[in-house]
Amino acid sequence: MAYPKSFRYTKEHEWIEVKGDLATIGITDHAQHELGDVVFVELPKPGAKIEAGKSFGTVESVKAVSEIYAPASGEVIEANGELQNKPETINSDPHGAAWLIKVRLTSAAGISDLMDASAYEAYIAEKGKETSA
Amino acid sequence: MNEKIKKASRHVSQSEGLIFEKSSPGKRAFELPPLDVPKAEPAKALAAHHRSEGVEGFPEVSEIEVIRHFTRLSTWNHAIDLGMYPLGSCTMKYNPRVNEFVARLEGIATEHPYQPQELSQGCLRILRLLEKSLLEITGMDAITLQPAAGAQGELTGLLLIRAYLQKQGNPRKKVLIPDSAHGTNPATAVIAGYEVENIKSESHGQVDVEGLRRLVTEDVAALMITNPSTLGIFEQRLPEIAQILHAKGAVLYMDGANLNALAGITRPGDLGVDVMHLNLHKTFSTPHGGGGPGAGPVAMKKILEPFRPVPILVEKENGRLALEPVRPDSIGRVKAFSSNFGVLVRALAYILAYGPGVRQATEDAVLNANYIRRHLEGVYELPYPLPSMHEVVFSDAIQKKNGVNTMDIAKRLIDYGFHPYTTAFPLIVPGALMIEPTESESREECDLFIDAMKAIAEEAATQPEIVKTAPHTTRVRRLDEVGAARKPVLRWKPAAPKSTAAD
Amino acid sequence: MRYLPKSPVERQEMLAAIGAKSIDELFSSIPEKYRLRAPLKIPGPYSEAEVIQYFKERAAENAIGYTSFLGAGVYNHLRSVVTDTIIQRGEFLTSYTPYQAEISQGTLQAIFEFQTLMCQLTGQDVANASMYDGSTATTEAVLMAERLTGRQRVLIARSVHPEYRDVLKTYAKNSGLRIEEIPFTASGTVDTKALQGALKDDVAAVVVQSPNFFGAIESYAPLAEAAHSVGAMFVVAIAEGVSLGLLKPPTEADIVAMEAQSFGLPPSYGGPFAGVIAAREKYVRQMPGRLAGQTTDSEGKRGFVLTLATREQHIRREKATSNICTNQALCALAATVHLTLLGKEGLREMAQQNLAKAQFTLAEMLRIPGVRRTFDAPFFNEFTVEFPRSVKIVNSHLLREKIIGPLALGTPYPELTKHALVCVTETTPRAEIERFASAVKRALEQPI
Amino acid sequence: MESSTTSQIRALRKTALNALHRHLGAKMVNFGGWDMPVEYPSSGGLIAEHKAVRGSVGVFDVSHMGDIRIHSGKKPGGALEAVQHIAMNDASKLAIGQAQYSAMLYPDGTFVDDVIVHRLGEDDYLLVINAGTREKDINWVRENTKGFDCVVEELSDAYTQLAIQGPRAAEVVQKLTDADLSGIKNYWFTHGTVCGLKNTLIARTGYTGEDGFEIYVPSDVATSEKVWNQVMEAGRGFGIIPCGLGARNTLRLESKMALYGHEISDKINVWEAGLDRYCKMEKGDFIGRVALERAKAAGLTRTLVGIEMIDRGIARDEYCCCNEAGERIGVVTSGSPSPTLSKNIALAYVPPAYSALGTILYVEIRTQKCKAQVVPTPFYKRQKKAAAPQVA
Repeated sequence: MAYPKSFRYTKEHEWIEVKGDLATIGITDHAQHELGDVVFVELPKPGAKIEAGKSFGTVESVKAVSEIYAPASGEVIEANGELQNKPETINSDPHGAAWLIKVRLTSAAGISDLMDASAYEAYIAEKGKETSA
Repeated sequence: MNEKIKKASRHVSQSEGLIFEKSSPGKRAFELPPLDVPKAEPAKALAAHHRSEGVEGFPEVSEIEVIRHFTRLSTWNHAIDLGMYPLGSCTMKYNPRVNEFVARLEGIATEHPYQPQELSQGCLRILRLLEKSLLEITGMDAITLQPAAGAQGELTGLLLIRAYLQKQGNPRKKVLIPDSAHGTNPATAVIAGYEVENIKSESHGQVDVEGLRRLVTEDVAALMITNPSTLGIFEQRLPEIAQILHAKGAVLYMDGANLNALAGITRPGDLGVDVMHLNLHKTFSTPHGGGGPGAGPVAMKKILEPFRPVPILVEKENGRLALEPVRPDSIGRVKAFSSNFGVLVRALAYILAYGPGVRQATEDAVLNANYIRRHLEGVYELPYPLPSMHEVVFSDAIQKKNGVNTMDIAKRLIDYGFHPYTTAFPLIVPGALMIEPTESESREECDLFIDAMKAIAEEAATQPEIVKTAPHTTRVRRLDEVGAARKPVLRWKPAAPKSTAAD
Repeated sequence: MRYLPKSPVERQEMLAAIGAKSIDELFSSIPEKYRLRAPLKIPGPYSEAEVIQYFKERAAENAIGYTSFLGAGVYNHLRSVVTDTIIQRGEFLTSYTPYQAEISQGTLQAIFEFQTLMCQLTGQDVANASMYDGSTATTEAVLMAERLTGRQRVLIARSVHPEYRDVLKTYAKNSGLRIEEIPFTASGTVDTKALQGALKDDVAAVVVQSPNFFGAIESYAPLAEAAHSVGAMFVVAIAEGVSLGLLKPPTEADIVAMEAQSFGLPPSYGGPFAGVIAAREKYVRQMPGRLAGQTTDSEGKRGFVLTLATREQHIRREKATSNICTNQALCALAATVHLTLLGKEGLREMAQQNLAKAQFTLAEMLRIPGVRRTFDAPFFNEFTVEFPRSVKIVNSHLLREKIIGPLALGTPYPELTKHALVCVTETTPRAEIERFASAVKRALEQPI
Repeated sequence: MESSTTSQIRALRKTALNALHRHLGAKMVNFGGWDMPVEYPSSGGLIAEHKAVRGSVGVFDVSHMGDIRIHSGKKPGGALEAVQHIAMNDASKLAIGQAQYSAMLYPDGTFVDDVIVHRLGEDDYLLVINAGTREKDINWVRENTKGFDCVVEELSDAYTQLAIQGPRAAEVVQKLTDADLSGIKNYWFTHGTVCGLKNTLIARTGYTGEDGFEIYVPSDVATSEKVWNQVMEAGRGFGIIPCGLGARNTLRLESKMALYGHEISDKINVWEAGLDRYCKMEKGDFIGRVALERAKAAGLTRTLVGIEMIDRGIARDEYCCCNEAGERIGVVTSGSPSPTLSKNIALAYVPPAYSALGTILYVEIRTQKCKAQVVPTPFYKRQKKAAAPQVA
């Protein structure tokens, strides 16, 4: 699956798309792949504050739980309720329908330091080598 | 070779529904003797609390149906009684039947925890003898038999440590736990109010003593160590590790899950351990029963004795025994009533049957593990080559090349009539095969197991599909765990009547 | 040794195969100086006959031949031999936790049936595969409420079993939970006024037991309402499950913690029993312990697996909902078989007999001069009475007549020194009840 | 081995050595339309021939085997693409001078035929196919390589193919050639002068589970008989004897090598046949791949196992296998007494539930149900690291 150019990516495999002071956050195709079939997602409620680098939720497969780390700081304005009933969307459309939360950013600081699509692809390719080695 | 591979069992596949699906109003499987006092009027006696109908949905079946139902279900289980059950770190040994018999004796099973202690001396003397025996086996000074299982024993142990440090003014913050530890260790530490700091094993899978030296500060309350480790390897520098902790006023906790490798050979107390729990359903043969009941006594050194949970078993004048409910420094109660007494009875029956001969059981357990290791080394990769004690851990590295992983091999083992070994644990071994035969396996059974493992390795190399799609002989094939977790169905519900389906 | 399937020759041959000269070589990793030389000083080895002999002798030192009027969380009910026959089948007795679903379907389906029975009994949506006992189940229910509300203040009725409260306090000590106790009224039930006074929006849970420790039946509705009014969880503990054959289930509760000992498990001097946690479906992901779920296999056949395992210690480690691993599976199976035998009618009839005997016993007691009923709330098979003199003295007289008298409430409740908790079940014959009554009468007539 | 399928519509086909076989007093049979020696009573018959190959050396006339050459047209790589498309193993892994066991599949993942693919040169491959399926195979290859830039020619009749098999085979063949055979690993080949014939293909391949060579010489009767006689001469010191298709069958059976129409056919797919390791799903698309993906997901319904008779009796092709309950659950594909093991062995298809080693089965032999058990295969494995490819 292609990694949208308009996104920025974290080393923990979250993506963030910024439009003005609003941002949408999700996990990458690589992440969902590593995780396997997603069975449950735990997300913050609207109004909750999230802090860059801190965990704001979890994604669960049958035998693993992964924390989701905030790529930036802000206030949650919407959480993707669809995922409660259809967690599998995260496997099928991680960069689209399976966005996790929309936030109003308190500061854009740090976002520019995140990886762009090509840097991220290089990054996971590199990781791939390590693990197979 | 083929002469030896005699064992291949297939699981009975009788179809059997849920008991609720057999229910029909008016059937009875149990009748009470007639009431010999005037009938009460529930509606009057209980007023608003009265439930006039019986429990909605409760089954109504006959006795033979109950017997058949559960007997059929039983045939879908593998069990120690059917064959080797080499689950690593679970010590699936023979459960002697006399233990079941004595636990059900009148005067043992029938006793009420609140009956007068002068009428409970038999129970108390059983507890006393078990205490003494376990202390002798562990080399400790004091013990509590109260915890209901290993995990609760762990909690009790950590609460003892906390109380002890508290008494000295500072409960401290951290508990150190090796990355090879059982999941209960970190979970327990948190409930006891400690932060968990994981410590890496060194290249041979042992605790990195030099690294530990650096980690042990005034903040560290204890190290929780499993010995032999979950790799089945004895922690050779345990006494030194104890010194490092003691030097900083910290305490050494030992997870006794693997005591089956040590009983009668060496004693944790002598090795410098300050407190440990024992899993009576592992080393001391009380039945696992599909996941309990267990018992998790905690043995300790003098320094921790004052903090033991109440009630405390004490000897009074002229040899009478008593349970004392109050102790100033006690951590309190961890379970209602004295203990899982029935489990303790079985454990003592096991100890009495062996006596000092328990050493022979340990030797046989270690002999079996090493025999299996010797024959499967090379066929399966051995990630940590240090000497094995009661269990041996291989990895699926060789089979991975053909896309066959430890779970596939485990499932194929079922087709050969064995229960799988423990898969994917310890976490420090990718694709682990954790094999613990216990002393209860004859050489013949070990050989059958070895042959099966070799046959599977061969299949993995030449026709992996047959392994990857295993098991083929069970009532059900691989189950959809994803579906089960996404839309949990956790109870039976009667089918909705057609009529309501419309609206 | 009869449990060890090896001959000396086989041991030698196996050592040879390994390439070890002696068995000691296999223990070479244990430093020499730490290896035991002398044999352990423990009794044995005993033959099977000797083992049985030992325990028969101990049994003889216990209360065989006495009639007991004790309950207080451990009840003596009829048990069918069928239950014991089933749970002694090796396939149930000697199997492990059903992690390998394909060869554990028997255990898994039985757990699923247990969960269903517990839901039906308690009027809740989901129940787990068992906890250690009623006391730890109650504690885990409170911890669950703490996770759900994010609050740390807990209000528990003093009429909840004293030992349940003790266990809760032990666990609470280091988890930052603050436990406060709510008094009981003259009728023996929770003091609603006191409760309302204590309720604030920092309360995680309100915990009551019903029938409570005094045998008194609580009214759930007002308590639930009060708890919910401040967003607290309403937790109901049940120590005597048989009562549910006749009593309305705690449907108002958010979490129910139950002791299943009454369902086919012998008193066994206090254990092993089986705890239960049942709750509303929406709270399932905060539930501790194992859960069996229904699913299908690759061929579409119905099967069962342990599910939602990510809550548990072996996956979530320090973030787990509880540290429980081994639970009380075999006891839960016994309860499943027992309740299946009883069925709808059997359970109701058993409950009715308990009620009838308790009513009869109370009447008998009240005919004794000086004996008064302590509380007037409705009760099931336990009630409290006040004697004109210390219960301990009365009981010591009863013992001479091979009767184990009612529980003296003085220790847990100093204000109730002369009060006793009387329990009768369907197993207490009328004749024994009458003998008990007259023995009490005589005891009270005795000069001190 | 009697193949009644081909009734005498046209005259039986003969190899260049047919007269010689008859002269040696061979017992001849119709095998897939070919008049072939099944055994040579003069040299002791099937058992003796079988033992010769296991113990020393024997020679087979396998000229009835078919040969298809595929090489590139203008565009380089066309031949490889074609081979990759029609055969399931990964030919791109072949070095020049190397061969591999492979198979051509129908779109539904069942077998057209199994083949040995030799890489003769840069863009040059030789596929050795079965006799009984020659026409079918060549048509299939022509049909399905159309889209590729390659040239397909049938060379079947151009060669007399002799198989010299057995632990001493190398020594025998070495006497006849200048090529250094010690340098040729199993499933590799070279070209050298053999019996004075330049540039002869010498392959270290076979169908017996023993070490051995297959040589390809011009198919005129004179040359063929000359080479045959020189081979016999060179092998005399080793007790070489001519071997027929009877021994060839018992040899391949002991080594669990598939025979078309028996273990593999257009009714059986790769997974069922247990040929997983010669099927390279990861190499990209090839005929049958899609169906195999699906079959994989669906799971196995039957699998090929080796069985050994416990009761007396020989399990023959097409006999039924039953379980304890007496239900028919599988069928025997090949069966015979094993001269090497002196046991009655067979290969059979059974549901995976009955595949575990040691499983007890019952073979319906006429009216009786004879007890047998699943045993490890191959029944016979030669004492050598690099074993010939087997149907696992």
